[in-house]
Amino acid sequence: MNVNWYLIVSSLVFAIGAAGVLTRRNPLVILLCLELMLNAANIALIAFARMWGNAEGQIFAVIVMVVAACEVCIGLGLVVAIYRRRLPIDVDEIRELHG
Amino acid sequence: MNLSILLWLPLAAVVAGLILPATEARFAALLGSAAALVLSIVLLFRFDTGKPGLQFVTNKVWISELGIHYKLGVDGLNLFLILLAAILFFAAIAWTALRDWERPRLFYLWFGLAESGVLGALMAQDLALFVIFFDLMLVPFYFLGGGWGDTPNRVAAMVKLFIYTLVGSLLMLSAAVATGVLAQGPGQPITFDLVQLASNARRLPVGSQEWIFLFFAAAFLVKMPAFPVHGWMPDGYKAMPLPVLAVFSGVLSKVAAYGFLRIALPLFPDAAVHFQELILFIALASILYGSVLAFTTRDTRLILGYSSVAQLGFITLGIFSLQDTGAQGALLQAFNHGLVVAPAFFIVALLAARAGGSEDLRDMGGIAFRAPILAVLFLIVAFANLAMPGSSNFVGEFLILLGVFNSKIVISFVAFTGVVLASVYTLRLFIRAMHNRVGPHVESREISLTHGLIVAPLVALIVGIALYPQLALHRSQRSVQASIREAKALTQPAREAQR
Amino acid sequence: MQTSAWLILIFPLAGTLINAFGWRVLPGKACGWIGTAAIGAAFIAAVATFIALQDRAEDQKQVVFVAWDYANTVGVDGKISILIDPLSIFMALVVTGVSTLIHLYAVAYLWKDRGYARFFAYLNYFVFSMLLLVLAANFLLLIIGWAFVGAASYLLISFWYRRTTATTAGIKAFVINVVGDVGLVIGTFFIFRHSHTLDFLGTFDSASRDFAGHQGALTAGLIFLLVGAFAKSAQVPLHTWLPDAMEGPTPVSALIHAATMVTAGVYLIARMHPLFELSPAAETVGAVIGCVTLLIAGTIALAVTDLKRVIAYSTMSQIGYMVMGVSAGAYVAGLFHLMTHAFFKALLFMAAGSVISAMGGEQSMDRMSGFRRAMPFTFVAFIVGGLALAAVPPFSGFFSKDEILTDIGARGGLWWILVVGGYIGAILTAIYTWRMIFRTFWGDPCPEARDLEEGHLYHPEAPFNPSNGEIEDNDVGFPGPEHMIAERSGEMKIAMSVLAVLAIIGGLLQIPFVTDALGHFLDPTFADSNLDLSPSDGLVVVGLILGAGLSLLGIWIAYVVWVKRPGTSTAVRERLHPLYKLFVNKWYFDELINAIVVRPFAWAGRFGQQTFERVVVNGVFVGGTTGIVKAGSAAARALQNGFLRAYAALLVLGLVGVALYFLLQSS
Amino acid sequence: MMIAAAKGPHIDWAGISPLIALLGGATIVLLVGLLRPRVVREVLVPLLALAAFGAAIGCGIWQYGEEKNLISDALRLDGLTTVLSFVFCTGGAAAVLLSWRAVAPREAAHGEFYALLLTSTGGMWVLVAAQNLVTLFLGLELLSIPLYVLCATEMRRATSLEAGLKYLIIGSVGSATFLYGLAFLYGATGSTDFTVIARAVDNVSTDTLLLTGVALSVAGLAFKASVAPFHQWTPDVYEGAPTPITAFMAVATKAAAFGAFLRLFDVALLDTSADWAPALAVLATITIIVGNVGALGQSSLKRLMAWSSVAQAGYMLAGVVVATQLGVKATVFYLAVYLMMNLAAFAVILIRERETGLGDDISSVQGLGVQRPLLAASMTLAMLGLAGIPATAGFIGKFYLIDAAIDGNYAWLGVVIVIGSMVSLGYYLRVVAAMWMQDAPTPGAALAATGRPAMAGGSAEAEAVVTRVQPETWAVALIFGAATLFFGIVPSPLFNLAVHAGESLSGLF
Repeated sequence: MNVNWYLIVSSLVFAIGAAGVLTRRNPLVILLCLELMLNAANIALIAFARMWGNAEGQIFAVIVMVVAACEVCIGLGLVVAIYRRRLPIDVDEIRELHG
Repeated sequence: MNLSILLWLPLAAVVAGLILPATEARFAALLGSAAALVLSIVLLFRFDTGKPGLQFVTNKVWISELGIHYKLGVDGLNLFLILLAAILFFAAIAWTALRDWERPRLFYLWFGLAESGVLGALMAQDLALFVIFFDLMLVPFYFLGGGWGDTPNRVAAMVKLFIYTLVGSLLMLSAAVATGVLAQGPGQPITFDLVQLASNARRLPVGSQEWIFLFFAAAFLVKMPAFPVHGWMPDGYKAMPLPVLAVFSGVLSKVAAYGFLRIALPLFPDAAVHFQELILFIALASILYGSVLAFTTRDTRLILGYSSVAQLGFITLGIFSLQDTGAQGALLQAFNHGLVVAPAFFIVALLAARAGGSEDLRDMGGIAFRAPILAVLFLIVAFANLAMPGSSNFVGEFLILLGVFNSKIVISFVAFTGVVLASVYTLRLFIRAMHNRVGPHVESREISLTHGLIVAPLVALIVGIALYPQLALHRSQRSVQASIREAKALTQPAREAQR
Repeated sequence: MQTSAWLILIFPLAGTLINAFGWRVLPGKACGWIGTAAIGAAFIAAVATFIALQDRAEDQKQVVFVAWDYANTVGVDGKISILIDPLSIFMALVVTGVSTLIHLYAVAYLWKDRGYARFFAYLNYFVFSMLLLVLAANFLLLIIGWAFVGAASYLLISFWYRRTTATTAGIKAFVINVVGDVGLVIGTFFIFRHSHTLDFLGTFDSASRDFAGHQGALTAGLIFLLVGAFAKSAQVPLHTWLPDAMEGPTPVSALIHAATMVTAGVYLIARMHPLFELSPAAETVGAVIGCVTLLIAGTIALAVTDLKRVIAYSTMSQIGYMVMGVSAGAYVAGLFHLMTHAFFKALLFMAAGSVISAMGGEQSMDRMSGFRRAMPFTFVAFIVGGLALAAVPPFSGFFSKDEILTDIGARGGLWWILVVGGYIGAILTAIYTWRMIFRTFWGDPCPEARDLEEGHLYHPEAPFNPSNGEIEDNDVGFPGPEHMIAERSGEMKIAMSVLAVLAIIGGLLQIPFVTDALGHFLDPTFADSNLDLSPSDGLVVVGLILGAGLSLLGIWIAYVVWVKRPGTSTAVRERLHPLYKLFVNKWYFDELINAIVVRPFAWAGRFGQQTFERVVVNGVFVGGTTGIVKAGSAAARALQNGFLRAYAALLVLGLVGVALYFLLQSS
Repeated sequence: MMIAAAKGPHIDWAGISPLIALLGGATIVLLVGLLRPRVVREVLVPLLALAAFGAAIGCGIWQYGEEKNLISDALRLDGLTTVLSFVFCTGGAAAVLLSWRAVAPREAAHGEFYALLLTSTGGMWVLVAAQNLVTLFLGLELLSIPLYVLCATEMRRATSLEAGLKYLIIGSVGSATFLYGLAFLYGATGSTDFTVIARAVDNVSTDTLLLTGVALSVAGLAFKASVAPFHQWTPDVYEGAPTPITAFMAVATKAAAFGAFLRLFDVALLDTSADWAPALAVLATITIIVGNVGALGQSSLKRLMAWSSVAQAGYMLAGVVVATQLGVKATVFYLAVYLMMNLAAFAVILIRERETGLGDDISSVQGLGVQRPLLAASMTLAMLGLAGIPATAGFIGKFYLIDAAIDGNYAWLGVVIVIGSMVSLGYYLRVVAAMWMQDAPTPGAALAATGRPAMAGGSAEAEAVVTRVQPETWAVALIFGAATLFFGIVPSPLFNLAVHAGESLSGLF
């Protein structure tokens, strides 16, 4: 079977995720877009695993899911902390550090 | 005798001085530099003129992985420069010891470090070691100038000086590493030992030899300073305390000139010949520009500063005449100029003290009448500085110009105008400070005994070496010839063709 | 002989050091007497050496003594070595002899001046340097002595250093002398390049071989040597310092700027004669310049009114004779004139000094007149000097000048042009000399003269600088009430009378057909000379008669113009106004040099100071680089704007860039 | 057969003992942190954390010289791993000392704080030890995620949170890219094991898939090592994070990232070096320039250090570029040196934050030479060392890097390094000048002069200015300052470590 289609899909997903990170201002949405990027990688991994017919890619994918979950948790935690500090939930407003 | 002792003694003394009470710190520094002076004089007498190559060699592996050796040695090239450094540092420290400085321990710590750094750069016989000391010796002056300097903008000035001169030195660092790596033979370990490098350097492809040489030249020319890379000089000179300036101008610039003889010519002869004209023109420009500015500016420090630009121009000229006479004269001149410029700066300090703190020529004048001794000392220094025949400076200049005359006659003719201009600006300085009507705020005082005891011996040295320059020439001859042999050999056929 | 030879140098040096270190302790006139004694001793040593030399065989009369290696390295053989031969001894005798007398004069003349000890230290130092110059046995030492006399003359010219005029004159003299030194050095280089030795005798011996193929180098070298000689001997165009040098005390003018230092150039040419004879071109240059100088100086001397400057210009012109002579090969004649000139010119200066101090420091002849009765002694001295200078037989100047001209004449050909110039100069000499004498001593006495006749010596209440009239800012400068004149001081009288006698009888050494003492004595030095200038008897006779006639004519003209028909001079001045302007402005040499040398350098200096440093050295090199770096810094920090998404964007961009690079690699 | 498959791999407990020490330490600290007594939380917990770091180092020393694959080749214990583990464990220990009195652990409970520190260090160990794409990614994340939290631990300070968020988001983008790159590598070579990949690449070295993978993974690692143009998070996060954490990030994260660099590129992708070396060289140049010019004229010391760390990353990248053992040695050596200089500097910054009300503004160190000569001395040594002035370890390190660069036919990169150092003098000297050549400002005036309120270190509103001496911080400052000088004069011990690390990558020569 031809792996290219899977790759195209995954790269599309990756691009969409990246675009989301660049365009959206709400941290939560950005986190979601990050998920997209990671999962794009997962698609690629699974596809390659099929192509090579070995399990390593799939294992990799599983682990990635776990990691992704952790990342998002942290993200959410931070967002909450920011919210509790009455700071704007908008990455463009949060720019005291610059220069 | 062990050179390490001479090298580290000044530093050790001041470090020990850290435990002394602040008011006593100066004596530690004095002691250290005095001991160094004594040792260097011993060195002078123990030096065996007949023996070729290095003497009193200390050679230990320092960093084997990088092939850096802790190798010190003395030969005709650095013998007298070491002596010069020891003398000037002792004089300068003695001078500073006459007044109180804030944070004296630190002040003298830097002074001691400076002396050790300079001595190290002069003694080092390992390229990497030389580079290390060459950069290191600059650091104390940055702190001395920035911390205890005279002008309000001293920090900026010293930063400028430091970065400007280090630009050259860092380029030299990369060039030095390149030399070591590229000269490294297949299978054999990397080394920076100058003697081995001199034999390996033939392996360097001419192309890389040239950029390496240019980097070294940049380092040395900036440190001298030579026109047009003297931008750091005016501000830096104004900023530094005068005794510090005396050693800075007296010794550090000579280390640069020495670097040409010790490193650039023996290691990269092809490049040296290839860039001979270029360097000669820079030297020539330095002579003319320095002289002309020296007789225009009214700031006494800068008169001396620009005059040293010119003098260093002569020294470079001599080295790159690639003639025995020229190089020999250059080395002698390096010693002489150091010996002359230091007391000159001391005297400027005295003049400023008498002109109500101003170092402007217009505020001076007529001191000679009530300060005849000071006037005489100054007169001798002035005559030596303008290289009047009979002074050792003249012998130096004579040999330099003879060398240039034999290799590049036209350049030597232009250089002679520098000789005339030197007499103009030096006498101008002397007359405007000592003669004519008394300046508005001048109160003429005779030089005080303590100051006299520092300046007079230096002047006596000037007279002494003037009577018997052979003392230095005799000892340096062999090493100088060795250092320029390669390059000279390369120029010979060219000139035979001209004939 | 070796000891006595070295003693010639050591005594003056010792005098210098004693005076220099003892300046505070030595009482009264001690400094003066020490200085005089030192030079006297040197004279005796010279005489001793002279005698010792006379005992040697003809071919043994060139001896070199080496003290120690000076700069003996990499093929350069610089030694401290002196050459004793008739020429150097002759010079040493003249120098020490005249110097002794002038020291004696100065003992009184400078008495009570604030710089008494300093003066004698300097003066001894000068004599030492001069002797070093004439005794040097190699180029290096010659150059050293050469520069030392320059330095000494600088020190003595600006001796009254509170006067800006004095310091300016001093630096001018020094710098021009340095130009001379440079010429000397370059000349040495040219010669050394082929002779490979700095030693005189060594160079001369092998000269014909060394320069066989290098005529050009030799000529170039000699011409540069001549530059040195001209600068020292005040020949055109390097003469402008000499008139200003009159700022110095009168004994200085007498010693340095008349008798000794300025004749160094003549000595140099005589010393280098083996080389000059190999290069006719150089000879010609020397002779022509000498001739030109003697004419120009003569004309200027007609116009200027400053007493000492007149004598100074006459010195220039007389040295012109000497230079012309020795360049043309009339060595003995030239040196002979050097000696006689030393006598009568020193005498004239002393007399002038006496007059000037009688005027209380005033030097302008416009203010002087009628000192004839007031200062009989000085008057006589002046007359003697004047006659000698004007070359009236049988005074010394007559024979020496005459010999120069006839000898040159003997070379025939175009050299005759120079001889004619010489004779024109002779008339001028007579005229300006006696103009000076008539204006100073004839006519009805000026106030100062009248004071003197009434028996008290005029002196201004406040000491002032005669050249610009500004009041001295303290008691440095011309001594106040204690100043001396010849009439009143034994020392001055003795010195002057001795010189007067010498000026009269000095000629006896070389009287055509009668004596040839000097020529015979100097013969060993010039034995190797290939051209023998023995003018035919007829020529000599004609020359004698012509010379005597011309000088008497000149004196008569002067008498007519300035005594018999006063006002003629002004009439002439009106008639030939442009010429007068030219003369009185010294042919505009100062302005010329100022325009082509001094101004450009000063301009370059200002340009560098005000523009180049700022724009290039600090602007482009420092400011430029720092500017670039700062700009980069600004850019980097502008990108660092704190917008999270901007960071992400840049990240992705970088990503794309890297990816593109690799993809290009892959294809 | 099924049984055989299910049978877990053999585990060399000795080999992974350092990792166990770290993670086990984390667990213990976490649990102990739950205890009530104040002394336990404020004294015992940090001590335990220190102990854990000590244990990790100890295990490293025990395993020093071992060269073996662990857990069915997922990890590799060799010189590189051990030596770098020393580096970031030392960094961690120093961070513990610096946090002793800090606000951060008090706001996020002590247990968690130190546990996260230890976990992150564990992640670094995994990262440098990893020789499998999976473990590589795992290590990276295990390193990063706790750091995201640690950056935000001063929850009452907005900038701390901002730093955390920025780091999280940009970092996640970075790791996502990295992951994507790893996926491509796997796709191109069919294995996640470095040795297999290494064998695979040499015949597919111009394969698009592979090169894309390389590109993406370069970007990912470059991000962690804060190599331009992936550096932008660095200044903001360094400034916003609590100073102890900044110090930790500066020294430890960099060490880990370069460890991964070396392992991935000099083992797995060695045969494609012709492809990636020029790219990395260009990146290094850009980084050196951007970092140095960015640091000029910064008034916040932590920000200044951040930019300088960017520049330093550029220097170290040169060691990776040349793909020689010499390069590895030079990089490792520099990492060790860099640790000392940075810790000394950050310790001083921290002390001044607490002593003066000026935060990390440069004015906080003005007049330090008079007030605290020793501190000023070690700060000076750190600055001169970072600038590469002789007689400091920094000079030797730079010398070594240039040596490696020229030896690897990248002479021009060596020149770029020295040019970078020239520019860097511009800001390092500024700090030195402030310490020795300017007088201490009067607090009020200084506050007015420096715009931002004193927050960088302890949040001002929470805590009064600490004036009492802080022995542990002083110790860090002085020890590492002295070390900078000492190893500048006697560098041999460091060289032994570096050589040990370098020779463990046997593929190179």
